[in-house]
Amino acid sequence: MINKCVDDLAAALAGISSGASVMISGFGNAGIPTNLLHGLSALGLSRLTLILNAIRRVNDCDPTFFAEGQIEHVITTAFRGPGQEPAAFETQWQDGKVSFEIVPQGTFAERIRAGGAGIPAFYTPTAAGTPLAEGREQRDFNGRTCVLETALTADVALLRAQKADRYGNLCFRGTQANFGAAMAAAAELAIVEVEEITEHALPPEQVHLPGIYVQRLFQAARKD
Amino acid sequence: MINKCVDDLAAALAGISSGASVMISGFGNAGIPTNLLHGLSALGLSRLTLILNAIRRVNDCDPTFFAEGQIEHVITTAFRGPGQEPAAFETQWQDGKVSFEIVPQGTFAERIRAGGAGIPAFYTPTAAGTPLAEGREQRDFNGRTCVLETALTADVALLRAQKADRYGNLCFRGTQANFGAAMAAAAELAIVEVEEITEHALPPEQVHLPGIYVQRLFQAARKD
Amino acid sequence: MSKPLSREQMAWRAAQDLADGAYVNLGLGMPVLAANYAPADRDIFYHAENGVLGVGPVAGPGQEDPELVDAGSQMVTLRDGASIVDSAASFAMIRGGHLDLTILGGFQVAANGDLANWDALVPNKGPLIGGAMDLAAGARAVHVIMRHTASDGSARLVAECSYPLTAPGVVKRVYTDLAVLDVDIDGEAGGGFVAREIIPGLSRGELTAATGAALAFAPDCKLLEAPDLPEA
Amino acid sequence: MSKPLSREQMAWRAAQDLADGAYVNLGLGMPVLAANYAPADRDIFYHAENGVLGVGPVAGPGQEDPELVDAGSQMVTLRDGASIVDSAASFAMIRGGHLDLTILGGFQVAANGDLANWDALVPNKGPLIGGAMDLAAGARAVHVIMRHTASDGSARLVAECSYPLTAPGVVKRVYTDLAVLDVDIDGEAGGGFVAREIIPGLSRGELTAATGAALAFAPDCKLLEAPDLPEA
Repeated sequence: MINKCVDDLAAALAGISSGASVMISGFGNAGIPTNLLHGLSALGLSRLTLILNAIRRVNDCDPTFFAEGQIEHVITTAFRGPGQEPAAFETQWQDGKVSFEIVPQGTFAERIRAGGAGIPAFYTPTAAGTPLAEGREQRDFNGRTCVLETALTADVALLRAQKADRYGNLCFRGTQANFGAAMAAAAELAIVEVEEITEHALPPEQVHLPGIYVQRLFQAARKD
Repeated sequence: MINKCVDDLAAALAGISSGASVMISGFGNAGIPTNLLHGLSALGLSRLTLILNAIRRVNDCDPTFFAEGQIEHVITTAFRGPGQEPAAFETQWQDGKVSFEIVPQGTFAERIRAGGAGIPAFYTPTAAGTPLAEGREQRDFNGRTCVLETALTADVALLRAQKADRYGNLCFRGTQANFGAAMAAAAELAIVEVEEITEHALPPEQVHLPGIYVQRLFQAARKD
Repeated sequence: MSKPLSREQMAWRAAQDLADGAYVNLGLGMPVLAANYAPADRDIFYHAENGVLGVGPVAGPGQEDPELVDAGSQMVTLRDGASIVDSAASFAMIRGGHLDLTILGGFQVAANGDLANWDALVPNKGPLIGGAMDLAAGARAVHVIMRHTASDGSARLVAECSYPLTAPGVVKRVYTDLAVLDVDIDGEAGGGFVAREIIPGLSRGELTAATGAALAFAPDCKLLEAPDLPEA
Repeated sequence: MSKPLSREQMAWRAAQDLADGAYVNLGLGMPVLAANYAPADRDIFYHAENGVLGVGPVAGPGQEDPELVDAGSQMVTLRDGASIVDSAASFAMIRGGHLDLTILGGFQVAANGDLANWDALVPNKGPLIGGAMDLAAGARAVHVIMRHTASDGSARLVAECSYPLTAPGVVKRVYTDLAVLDVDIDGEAGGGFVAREIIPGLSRGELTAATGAALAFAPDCKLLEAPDLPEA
């Protein structure tokens, strides 16, 4: 019998090792898997690559991630902390301890979608004619210059949903899906914290993400 | 006040002209907009390009389309009629009156999705190493040969849904979405026949296709 | 003596151009204020790039849901007919040219329509790009709201952007605290900016002096008169 | 005297290899029959490329919904835990390598794993490709069910396909009416096909003669014994 539920945080995160690439969902505070994030930070791993929309959200949620220098590389649309003073990760970047790749948000989302959809590369008009396209492969389609972008995949994806059934089918609430839906498909191991695991299967036409994309489910109340 | 409903079939199809490219949804009998198809055929246009999964479904639904030679070109995953004898469109092809492009179904779906998503071209492993890739641009990614495919767009998309609200938001029933969801986004003018136009707006989290992709709604019972 | 428009007045002016039935994305800062001032007879769908089509007013007490936010991470409500998609689908909507308009903030706009609004080259801080490049490249029309000059008095409407570009040749209209200006991309007015409206009391010479690129005045250039508005 | 397997028996044998918890796409014809013979202790999700994940039994009287069909356009039901997506998302699932297995029909399979199953070069008929190329290129494993030889007696397990390819080098296992054979892609058995099971009464020499490419026999090559099954 298929049952993707695990009993506790330790089981949810079992097997993630140093050097792993980890996609983390969340836009604003919606869809951020804070329970999983705290758990991952507590594992004390090193040389992680984080792939997420805005690095400051992880920093806000669990600053020990950066205080302890667990992160080696970040792929993100926003490598900036709040306020005028540099955040810990900005200092580490300037000290050469953390590197990053900055990606326009739509290209970021599409690269992850491509990773899950078996599309190794695609062309997009976004960023053509800007410094982000310098030194990159460009090509004109229908008279418009486009940039070649490659798929993003990862070892692990961490996301949050409102409801799941034991098959791993997910329903998101509000804007909780954001990057998580695509990340689950792009990662080898998708781990989901959910508010509620339903007794019965979710109605087929109301499933937002099919269970095929989910490997582990962990029930946990939202934590801000 | 936004209201995408039109009163009758004539209004739904108004403005489509000879030479237009028309995407038509449907897989098996699910999601085929038969009312719109009969209406389009009755317009008596010429030089149409049809973009659809299987040409025989149109032929089954309204053979006058091909009897009258309205079609010039077909982009499809299946240019084959039932049985051993050639169908009308197969004869027209052999007589040089109709041309076609044959596309693997997943590439067909992805090219339409790309058309609606502003991705002019992408690489896919599908068809690499087969006769369909001969003479095509190919390239290796991660040690795997891939084929360059370009987006498909069209002047018009015809599709069928179960429910719509006046904003054009759609809910599909069963496997009705199939190619229609992507086709609506890839066409300049998406025309939808729906079983029911609801008095109230559809619940936001249950909308399968946002109304931004729909230009005209036409209420019509399913016709087989 | 002229009085530059307030943030709210600039947003109000931009809002007057929102078309009935339009799908519109409003950037952070002044652009998002425009939703407060859209004329009552316009039925508009506001898009937020994190996946909302049909953003409603900011959530009031008792309405807040931390799992429902707009692109500025504010807790919001939904309008009638709203729908929600994931980020990949939301940017497909943007990139695919389905939005009629985006209104963005800007650091600089050049006379050829180039936009620079993502990297102000702040020392010791990392870059923040978000969805600006996708919106600028993808929306059918790009309008910009920004002050006419920088705090040091230097021009922000320029012959060529000195800040890194967000997208080349995309801006159609700029709303500043001094004027409404179109970008003459087609060269009908000889290239450069074309002032459509100018605030009362400001001379054409003063506007020209505050503009760092060729500036023409539309034959029907009007006074830009905005109502008094409380701070939003 | 040997008795070749029936269609149902070939499908039955293929079904015995379906893993518990697997996501599986079954092609038209014999492959789709395999769902009838999966062992009862296996919890399997059948995928249909028109968008169903969790196809259930064919719809009985009163259950038919013309808007709910499988990839063979048959009206079907859904299993517990099923979900439905559109075609673009469904093929993203296939192409992205999320299906554990696809079982397809075949015209020819070559000793290097090449598959030809879409174009039998029928005169006066147009081509029909459907989702075969995407499935063959995208699924993590490709198994094929087909008769061992063509109706004219010619080999269908060949050194090189003469029919147009569906995908190169993808087939892992072939179920025929005479044998179960693996493709020795890694060359562990010297390349070619490796017979894992052979029907009772058929000699190794007879199987070799019916096979148009190098054929080895696994050290533990077993008898392929299928139950009697009514026609499906």
